[in-house]
Amino acid sequence: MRLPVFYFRILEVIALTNNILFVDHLEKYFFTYQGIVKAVDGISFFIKEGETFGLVGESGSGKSTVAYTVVGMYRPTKGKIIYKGDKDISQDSRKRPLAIKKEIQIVYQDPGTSLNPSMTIKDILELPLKVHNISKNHEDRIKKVKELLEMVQLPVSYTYKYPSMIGGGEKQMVAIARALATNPSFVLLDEPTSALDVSVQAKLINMLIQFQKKFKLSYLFITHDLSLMRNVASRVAIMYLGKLCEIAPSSEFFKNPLHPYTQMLLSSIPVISDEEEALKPKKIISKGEIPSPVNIPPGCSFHFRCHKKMDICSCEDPIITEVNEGHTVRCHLYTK
Amino acid sequence: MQKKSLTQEELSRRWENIRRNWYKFSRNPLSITGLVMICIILFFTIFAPFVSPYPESAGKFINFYEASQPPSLNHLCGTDAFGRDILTRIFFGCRYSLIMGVTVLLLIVPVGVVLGLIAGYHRGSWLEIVIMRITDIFIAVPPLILALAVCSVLTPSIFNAMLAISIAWWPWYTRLVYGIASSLKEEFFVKSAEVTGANKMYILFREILLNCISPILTKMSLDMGWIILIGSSLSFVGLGAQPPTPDLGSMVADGSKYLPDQWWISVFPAFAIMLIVLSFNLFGDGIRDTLGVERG
Amino acid sequence: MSKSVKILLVTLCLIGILSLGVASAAERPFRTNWSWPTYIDPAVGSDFSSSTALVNLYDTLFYPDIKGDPQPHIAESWEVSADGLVWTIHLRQGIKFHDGTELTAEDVKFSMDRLITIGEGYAYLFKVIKSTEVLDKYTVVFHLNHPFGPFEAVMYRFYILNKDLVMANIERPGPYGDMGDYGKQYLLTHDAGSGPYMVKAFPLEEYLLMTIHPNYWIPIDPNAPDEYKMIGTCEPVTVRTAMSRRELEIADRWQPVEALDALEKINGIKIGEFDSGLSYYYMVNTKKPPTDDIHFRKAMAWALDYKTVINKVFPGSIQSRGPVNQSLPGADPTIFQYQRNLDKAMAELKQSKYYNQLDEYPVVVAFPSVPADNEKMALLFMSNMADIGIKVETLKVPWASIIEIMASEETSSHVAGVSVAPHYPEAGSLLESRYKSDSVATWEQNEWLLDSKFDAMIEDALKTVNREERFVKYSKTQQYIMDLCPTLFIFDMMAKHPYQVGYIDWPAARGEVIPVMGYNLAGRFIKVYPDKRAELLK
Amino acid sequence: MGRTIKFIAKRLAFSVFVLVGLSILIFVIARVMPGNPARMALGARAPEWVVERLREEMHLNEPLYVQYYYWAKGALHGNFGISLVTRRSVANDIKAFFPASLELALYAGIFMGIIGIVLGTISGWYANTWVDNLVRIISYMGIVTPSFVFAIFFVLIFSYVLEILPTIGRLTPGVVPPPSVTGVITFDALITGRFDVFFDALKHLLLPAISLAMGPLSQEARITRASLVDNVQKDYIASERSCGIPERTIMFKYLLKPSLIPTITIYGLDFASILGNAFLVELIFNWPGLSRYGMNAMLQKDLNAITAVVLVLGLVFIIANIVVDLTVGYLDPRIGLGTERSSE
Amino acid sequence: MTKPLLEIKNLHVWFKVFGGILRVLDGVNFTVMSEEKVGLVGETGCGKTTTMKAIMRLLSMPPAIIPKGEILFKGKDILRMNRAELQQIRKEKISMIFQDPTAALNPVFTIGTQIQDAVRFSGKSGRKMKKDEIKARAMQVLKEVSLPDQERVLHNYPIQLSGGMRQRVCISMALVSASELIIGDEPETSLDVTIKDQILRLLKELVEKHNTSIILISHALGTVKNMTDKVYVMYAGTMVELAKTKDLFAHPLHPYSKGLLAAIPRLTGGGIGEGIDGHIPEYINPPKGCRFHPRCKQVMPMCKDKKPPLFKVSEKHEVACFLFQNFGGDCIDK
Repeated sequence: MRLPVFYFRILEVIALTNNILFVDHLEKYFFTYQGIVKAVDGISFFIKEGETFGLVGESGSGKSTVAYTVVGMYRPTKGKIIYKGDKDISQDSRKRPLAIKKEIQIVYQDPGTSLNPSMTIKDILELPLKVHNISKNHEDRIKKVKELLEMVQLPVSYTYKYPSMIGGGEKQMVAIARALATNPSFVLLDEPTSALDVSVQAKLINMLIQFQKKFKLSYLFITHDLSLMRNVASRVAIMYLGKLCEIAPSSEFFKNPLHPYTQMLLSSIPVISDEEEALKPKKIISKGEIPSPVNIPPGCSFHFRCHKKMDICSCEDPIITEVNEGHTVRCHLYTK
Repeated sequence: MQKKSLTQEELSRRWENIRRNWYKFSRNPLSITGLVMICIILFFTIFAPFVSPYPESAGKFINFYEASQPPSLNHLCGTDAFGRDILTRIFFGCRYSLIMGVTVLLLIVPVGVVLGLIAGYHRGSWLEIVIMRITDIFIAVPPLILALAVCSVLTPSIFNAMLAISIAWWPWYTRLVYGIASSLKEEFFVKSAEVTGANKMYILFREILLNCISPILTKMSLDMGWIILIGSSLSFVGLGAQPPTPDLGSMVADGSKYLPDQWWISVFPAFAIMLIVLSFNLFGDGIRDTLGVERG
Repeated sequence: MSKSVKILLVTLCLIGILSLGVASAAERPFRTNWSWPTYIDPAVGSDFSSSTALVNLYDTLFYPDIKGDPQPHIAESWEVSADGLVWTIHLRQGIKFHDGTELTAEDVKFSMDRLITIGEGYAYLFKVIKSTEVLDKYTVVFHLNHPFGPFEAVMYRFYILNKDLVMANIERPGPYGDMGDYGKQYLLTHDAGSGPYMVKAFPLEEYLLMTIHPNYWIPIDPNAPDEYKMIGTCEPVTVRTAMSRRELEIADRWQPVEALDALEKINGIKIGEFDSGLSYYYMVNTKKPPTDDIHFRKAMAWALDYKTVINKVFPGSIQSRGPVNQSLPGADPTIFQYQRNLDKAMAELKQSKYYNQLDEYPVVVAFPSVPADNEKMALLFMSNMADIGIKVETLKVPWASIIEIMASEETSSHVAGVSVAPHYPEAGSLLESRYKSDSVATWEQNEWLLDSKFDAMIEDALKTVNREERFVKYSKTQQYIMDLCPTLFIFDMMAKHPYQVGYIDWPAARGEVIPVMGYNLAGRFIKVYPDKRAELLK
Repeated sequence: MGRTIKFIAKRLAFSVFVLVGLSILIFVIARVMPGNPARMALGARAPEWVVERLREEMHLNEPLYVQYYYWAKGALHGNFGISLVTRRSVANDIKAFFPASLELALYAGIFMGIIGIVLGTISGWYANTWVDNLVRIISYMGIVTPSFVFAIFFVLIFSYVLEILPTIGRLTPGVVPPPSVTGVITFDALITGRFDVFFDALKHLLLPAISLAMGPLSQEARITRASLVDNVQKDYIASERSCGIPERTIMFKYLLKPSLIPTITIYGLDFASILGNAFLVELIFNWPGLSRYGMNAMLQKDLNAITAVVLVLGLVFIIANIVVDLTVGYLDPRIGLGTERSSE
Repeated sequence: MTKPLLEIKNLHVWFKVFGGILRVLDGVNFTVMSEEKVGLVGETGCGKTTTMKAIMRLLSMPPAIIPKGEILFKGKDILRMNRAELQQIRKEKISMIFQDPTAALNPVFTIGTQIQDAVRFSGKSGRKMKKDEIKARAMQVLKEVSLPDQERVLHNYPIQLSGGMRQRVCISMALVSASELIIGDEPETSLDVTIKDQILRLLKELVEKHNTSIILISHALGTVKNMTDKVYVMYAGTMVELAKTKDLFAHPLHPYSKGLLAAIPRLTGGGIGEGIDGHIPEYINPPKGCRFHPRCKQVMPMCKDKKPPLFKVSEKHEVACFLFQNFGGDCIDK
């Protein structure tokens, strides 16, 4: 009974709107020799159908773990993941029904490791087609593979190439094609462009936005790049050490960042124009580093980097509060 | 029709790949030397009955009146204490050595690889524990000692020697594949196949095994040499092939009794062993460099 | 950096100093080599190396002369009762063990009881002894179960232990009840004898080092070795090197022909040859097809090329005549001898029931991997048999496996190539150990003869105390065996020991051969001349 | 430090497991063989009741697992049974033979370490020059030549043709060995101040040790070269160069240390296998070592000795591995002691 | 006019590999004045790092060869220096900070060993420093890069530090042996947003405090904007544009620079530009003429066979594009 207000609010939202995904008090712990790593420590959010939900955080914040848990690579330690309002998918991929696997796809951060280096592009793209019985026979599959390649604007001659023969951006295109091969309705994008140059990133992002419209996709978009997030996400969540600090609609988020961590992040972004400079919160100097997730500081895990630290912060973990419509924040500054 | 042309396209791609690897391989004169040596050895081995000067020397032939003759034009490597032509016996001996190497590899690679794949992919489960702990036990003694222990229990014969070496050697493949598989298991391409819904066989034998092939091939080509070496050590103590089968290790062992005067009896077979092992080593190193497997 | 330089310097220094020689402590060292293992416990040891060591460390009641006849030794005199069942031995007085205590009848009784209780080694020779009785300090009486002709000869294998010393070193508990381990552990590396040499050091598998017993009761020639070392290796390369460096005085007898040729070429080295009493047999399994057929066996006997064997494979040896080595007392010199004759071989083979299916019945010949010449013999056999269409397969195995293979009828091979020596110098020894039913499943009989008629014949012969009568009976049994053709009698082996003729005097090489295993290497009869050795080393 | 102790404890616990497994494996291998070991031990003519007594004593008439139980019970008390060949307790035999093998392995290890690393370093530093090629050819020859071939050649050259080094045993006949303190003659000689004995023993050690070391030595040289060549391209070497650190310091300090890590890993394994693989060399040089003892045991089917020797070799292997891991862990802080593994 | 601190003239660097020669640098010109902060931007693989390694002579030759060009440091050609002179430059004049601090620190030595060696071999040669002197200096530089608990850091291995701390150590090592020029090879890429910000601020402070010049390589244009006075834009081994930082961001001229800037997502939102099609050409067989022409939307026939020189558009703004060969002031507003 930690978050009563928010909880009921969420239930209400579920009842009213069409949510593609609802993550409820998700926890994912890893037990290592150094101790328990609370990679995801009780987060809740929902993603509406057709929207892009952005998840931002530094490395080690647990944002990728959220994605991997949703897609079924990990079994949640606690909490629920509800797909399309009624399907509980809080299992790992082995137990997950094939139909759900078809619906939820993922694009990984590093195209270098997400494509099997010993397989041709054809082999890679064929797998989802085979598994989900999308194409009936060999010729059909080849045809479909070529269609997929055309869809992501890659030459058909790539069919029999190996991933090592093509560029990083192109590999990521293949990864996207693979994700879209099953006609999913929900795609997780785990920092899909962080390994790419800006020129390539632009092209890729535009393509993703285009696909979203065309196939009515919902995205969970994970990145550490706030500028990018501003341009793709309709709602943004900030994650720090396994917990969500702030969730807000995109425009609100960048205009009126509430959480000190959000403010610090925003102020750290290098920008190229004066208009952008004006948006950045002033005079917040970033300090400290994200601590190891094995020894999370007591109280608010952000307190010792926080420029607005209060006494209460070091002993008590704040609860999530809704400050404005759809804008929630987890900070003692905003709890009454 | 369309399918056929596609396969051709695929084939040409594969062919291109092979050619590229060949190009890389052929850049290194040592690897080429190894390959050429292997080819020569293979030639003499396969055609031993036709190219060897006295093919009967490989069998139950004896002629004590021509025993222990030094190298001459008649007998390029001399004759042994039985009056048999040593060169002939070396050709046939290489044949048995190669058969031994190939057979042992055929026996152990599938077993070792499959066990390694299973253990690696199930890292953290009881399957891994069972397989890898058994492997650890087998690995805790030097292979030669284990092979010797097993061999000493059995009647000496070339087949039993192979069996003994296999028992001592399979865990190294399990360990190799396990190492790769258990790290590949965490790779995103495996994860993505899992998430997509591919079944276990596909993941083990396509996604993971494909990536193990280079190191396995490399290890196999290097191991050929080692297996032959161990086999010859077993023969050296009399646990190898039965006479009159020509066997390089026992030829060295028997010949060493006639040193230093009849040096040719043991020196030439010793060189033959060195040559075979050397050629497989050179070839294996070439493959390793070509396929880009880590050294170690 | 500096550390590695230091290490390098030290290594260089070491290599420099390496050329410094180290002088030997002994003046007249004598070294010979044998195959491991060597047991110096009289109740355990029975093979070549053990016998050699035991002869040097211990004294026996009788000592064989060069004909093998018994001479008094510890026994000053002896009598046998008319029924042949009681032997009374009078001991020589004043004989001292190595620790100074006197040898008495108690020690003799103790040694015999110990040997029989433990039951290993040569104990089987003494089955005949019912009890031992101490009459007085210097008189001992043996009571026998039945009359036993070769009693004195058997006694060459009875070594007298120092009872007090053994009893002082018993480890309890052990398998022998009150007697604990009967001193077995102690006697593994120590001696308790009165012989001319005593154990100084015995690092196992390395060497047995003995020094001369300064107060031996028989005066020893001043040129006899003062140190006697038995080195445990037979590797030809090693032997060869050691011989040429004069670090080995007498080498073992298992060196291959080629090695002997090479050694003979070295200045000061000669091959000492004498009949060893050992015969080399191809023991044919008479119960296993196809060798269960007597015609088949005879065909093999006709087909074998004996001439090549004695000329090329084991040059210098003599073709065997019958089952008993011709040098042994009691051997029948008139017995039939096979020669290679392919016509006769074919004739016999045609009578065999396996004639039409020779390919289905390959003959497996098992032989020990050491000595190397065994393999030549096997290949010659293979090639000879091929001449009459018999297929032969070889089974070259370590000695231990030979024993194992021969241990049961199922595992034993068709032919086993083994050489056997008599346990005491008389034909009866070989006949008994080779063919009597109770020796099947041992490495001395692969024939699986199990012939009760033969058993009765040899038992009767052995019980005959009169020597001439006994020998007549021996002849009959030899003839009987010959008719069964259970064995290919190949050759009587010449022992060929390379030795340093340049600086040692070895009676056996001069022809003074004692036909009992081990006695020819008794150190006290050998003379070593260090001056001549030094000269050869120059 | 606590971490190291924990690591060692964990590894030791694991090695106990491996040793138990190994003992079962070898026990089964040794006992499934046909034949009657008691009979073989006692010779041809021992009466049946003597054989039966020995079988009884060795529990050979019991089922296999009962035999193992007796064996394991004894082994826990350091009693590995009686050797059928030497008739002594196997534990005593091993005590007698092990130091000789250890001595051989130690000196072989010294040669292997020094020469291997020096050759490898030279070769790596002068990569792709004629020096490098020469070293590589030498190391190839070293790797492909079986140790027994080396041994035979060495005996021929040094002791037969040149007559400068002895071939048999650990000491020249007649030299009185020093009192046994460690069992390793060279050490004993030094402890007791017998330098003549020390040098004599060293002379005897030289050939067998080098024959044994040749193969592993070449391996070390190759590994060292490879990792040197690999590491010289690393960013940190560039970074150290850009800081103006002189080439010599980079070579002998910053480059050598990380490059030696794979060498040391291989070194440990090679050292352990030297002990086991030495039997051919021990045979040729008549070296009274453990592995020759082991081989004889195997050829003569000496059950208890086989089991014990294999276990001792396994133990050495395990200890060598632990030492290697500790050394590498000490040299390379990246390699945490104890496997890092996460589970869900 | 003051003499430039570092001047690269027409530098060519090739790499010999299987199957041909990679012509990576194709006539690079580059100038750094004393106390100047210069940025160098371009996509991955455009030759930025190669240029910088050439300055430090860190390229391993072979496979690299430098067929043409010179690198003048205070008028002296680094490429023709002997070992001692080069060592002198590395010891006290120029130093480099690498992209990945994890790879740039020797993993098997403590931070202390590495910094103290850098200190020992820096500064005026000939005078040997005492041990405590060295340590004091090491502590001082660590303090300068705001590392807390310097004593402990000295005893730590790189693995025991976080990424940010490691990069601070690298910076401190560079500080020790660079009094005149620091080359930062994307020192911030591998770090998180907040740490990135901290490191860059630190670098800027230090450079200003010590009056050192800095060359900052980056593919993140935002970084360069905040840190530098002057920017070079590099494409496939050639300099395509050079300008005052402000000018470049306000009025990029080269189609490549324009495309690059347009592709950057803005915090203000409103979508992302199109990006640039294609990728950096293969160096074995680079396009003739302007190396950018296959990707250029404003390509003209002449671009395909003639290499454009740098055209001066204004005092401090030069661009290598034929669009500007007949320069007119109006181009800037275009």
